[in-house]
Amino acid sequence: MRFSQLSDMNAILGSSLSKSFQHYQVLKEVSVEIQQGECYALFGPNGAGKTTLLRIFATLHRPTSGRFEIMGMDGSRDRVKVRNTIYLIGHGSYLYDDLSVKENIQFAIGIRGWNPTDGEIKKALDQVGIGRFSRLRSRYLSAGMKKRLSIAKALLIRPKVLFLDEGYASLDERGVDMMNECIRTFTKAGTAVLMTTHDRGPTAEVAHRVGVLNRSALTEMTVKEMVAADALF
Amino acid sequence: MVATHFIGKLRKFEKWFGIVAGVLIAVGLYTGLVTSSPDYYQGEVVRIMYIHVPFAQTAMLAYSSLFLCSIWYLWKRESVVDNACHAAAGLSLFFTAGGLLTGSIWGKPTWNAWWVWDPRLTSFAIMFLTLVGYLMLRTFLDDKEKRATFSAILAIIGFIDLPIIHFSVEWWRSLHQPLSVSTRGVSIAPDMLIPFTLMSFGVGLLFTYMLMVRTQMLYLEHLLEAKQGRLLNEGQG
Amino acid sequence: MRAFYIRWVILLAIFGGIAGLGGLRYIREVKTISPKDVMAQSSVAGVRLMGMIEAGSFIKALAGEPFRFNLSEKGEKVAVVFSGEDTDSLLRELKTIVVVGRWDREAGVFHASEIALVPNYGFITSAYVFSLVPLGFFLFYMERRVALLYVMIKEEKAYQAETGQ
Amino acid sequence: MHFFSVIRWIAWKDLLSEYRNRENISSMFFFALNVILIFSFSFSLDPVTIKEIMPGIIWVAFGFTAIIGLGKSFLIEVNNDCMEYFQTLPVPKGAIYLGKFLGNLLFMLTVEVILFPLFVLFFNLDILDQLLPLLLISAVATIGLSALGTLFSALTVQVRAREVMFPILLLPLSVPIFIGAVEATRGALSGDAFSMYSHWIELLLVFDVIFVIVSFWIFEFILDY
Repeated sequence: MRFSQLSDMNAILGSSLSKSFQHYQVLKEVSVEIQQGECYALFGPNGAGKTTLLRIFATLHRPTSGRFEIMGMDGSRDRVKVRNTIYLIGHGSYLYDDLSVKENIQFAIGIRGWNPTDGEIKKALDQVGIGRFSRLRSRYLSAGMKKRLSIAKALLIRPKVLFLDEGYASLDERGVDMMNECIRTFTKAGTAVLMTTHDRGPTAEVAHRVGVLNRSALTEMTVKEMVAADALF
Repeated sequence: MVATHFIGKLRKFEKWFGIVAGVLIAVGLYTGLVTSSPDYYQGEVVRIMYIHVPFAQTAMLAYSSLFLCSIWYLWKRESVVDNACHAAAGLSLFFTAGGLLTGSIWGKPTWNAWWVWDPRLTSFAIMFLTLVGYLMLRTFLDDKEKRATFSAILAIIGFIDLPIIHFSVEWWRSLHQPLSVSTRGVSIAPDMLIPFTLMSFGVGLLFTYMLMVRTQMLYLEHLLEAKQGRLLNEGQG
Repeated sequence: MRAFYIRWVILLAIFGGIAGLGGLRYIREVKTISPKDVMAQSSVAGVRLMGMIEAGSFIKALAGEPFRFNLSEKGEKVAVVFSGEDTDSLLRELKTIVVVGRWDREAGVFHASEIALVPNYGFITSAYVFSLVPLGFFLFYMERRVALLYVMIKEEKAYQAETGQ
Repeated sequence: MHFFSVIRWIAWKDLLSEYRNRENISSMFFFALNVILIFSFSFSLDPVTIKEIMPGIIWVAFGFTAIIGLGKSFLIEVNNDCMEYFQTLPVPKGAIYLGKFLGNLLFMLTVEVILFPLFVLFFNLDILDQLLPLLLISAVATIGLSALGTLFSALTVQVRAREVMFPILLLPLSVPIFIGAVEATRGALSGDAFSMYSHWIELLLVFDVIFVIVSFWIFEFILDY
């Protein structure tokens, strides 16, 4: 495969993961393997468990049964080590309303034990197209700008595994292009990207593999099949 | 698998606890109410002791088991242990309320007041409030794991706080009302010791039995809900 | 379910029996009669008489002499002679006490061999009723629920023993 | 060390936010002011009664202020799901607790320092020679209150009906703080020698040490349930 030039180790390895909330089983025996430098797109109807799967890999939920590995480390036992390698862009913006864009970035990165220089922050902000707003309080940011800010953080953190929940949501057309550009930057650097999405068009440009999660089970397909299919679910 | 094994064990052993507790309580009640002699100072009223003290002791036992189960849950994260925590909290609240009520009834003829700010009473009242808070917290949390973890944390904090509360109230009492109400120790005659011991062990064992039954009950309710949910889920899907 | 209900009936019978024995003991050893009733009786021993020590009637025991006082209730009074020692200082004017002893109708005097505090069986009964009755209901409800739940789970179709681990 | 830098970052973030919007401190302050006002109407204010009830008034006012302030301290973290970010951080969670605790402690102390002169003013207290013990008492009591309050705030902020649950959980368990603080303040205000009420301060110190350590350890489970 063309993306496996870096290493044979799986970035994400989930084997027979199940998860139930109260009396509702969301995931049932889901297994998935994602390699380093690979972009894996997850499709599925609402409530199929895409976000839940992502959050299990991001160590936010514990699976009811089954196990998973991130970069070869056990996701239940080596949580701290796993967390060193991952970053999740989820529904929340992780921002503090009364701190400026730059201060928010300084806090989010600084608390991980690394203080980026002003230049590095500016470069990342320019790359996602919000360099002009670095002194604006994040209270005044729109949803799309918050999304861009999250990507800027990811660019600075340089995780080994990046999770994108609804990657293209609330982004404009140029934002979608910018997002794809960033995803390519990540995968080239060897980062595995796992994203949930509903937009087949932009996904086809970056994804290497596609999975459809439906009725709490996962079916895999190639990008070509995904584009050709009438309906995914 | 752990849960089924655990529940199977409970089902196997619970009846012995129940039988022994029943026999001890029956004999204890008979000796306490019928054959034992009244106390020198308190007269017949001392018979309340045979129910009040075992209830209070069992409330402490229940709270301690809630604490141990909570630590066990945080360690192993088995949902059946969380059921045991929930069961222990409910029983603890029941026995605390019973202890407070019988203590209050005992207090009227001995201290001539339904309620005094005695350190032991005050600590029990605070324990009661904490347990009510615990059960309220459980009802207000929807996520199963979050509920189990958060309530375990609250139980542990509350248990660690209890001796400090008791100690501080004791100091405060000794400052404000040194003499007017004294908890005069009951001199225990041998024929009073028999029903007292029987009732103490009996109610303690009864609590163990009730804990086993209630843990099963909560687990089974959970299981039934899960099964109905799965049927629902399959019907929809 | 049938075995469950049979077990509870047996339990109720046992504890009802103990309550009955307690009640019997109460009638035999604790229940008191009033001065009016005692005067209507012929001379008997082992009577438990309750009344208030009449003001001005109490004569302190000198050495070798018994206590003498009148017990009254609702206007009726009985003269009491008590030859024991008042170790708990129970004897005070206007205090309601219980005396146990022999009623001598001819002499019109009650010979007390024991004095005691007024028994407060209302408190004891309420303490036991308020704690044991809820305990019984609680236990009954829980056991019945468990028994029902096992039946309901057996009836559900997709039973898998290992769920909910 | 990374551990201390986490504490510093969290406290820095809290203080900067608070400096910018002044939401927490101003609401705490005006709430306490109202409590003082109500109390001054509710009791007859002759000097003897004041000596008797003053410690209670002070600590009821501070206690309710703590409920207002501490209860909201984790709201800022759940608004944009920052709790989730904390959960995925590869840092010791206890450090996050200590950072929040430090921020809350500073807010509480600030409010108390502003309020104290107002108590003196409104109730004509004579406290100049007892200033140091009083400061010590409020410091140790506030440490305990914010240690427990920060923990319960993190616990209840993710719960339905959090406004109700926070005081219901906090108040019974902070009984030792209130007893200790009120008794020590009573001693100080009536001009007793320090040794007459120092055992209450010791009790408060023991409470502080135990609950800072226990909360520090147990906070891991709140973020990583």
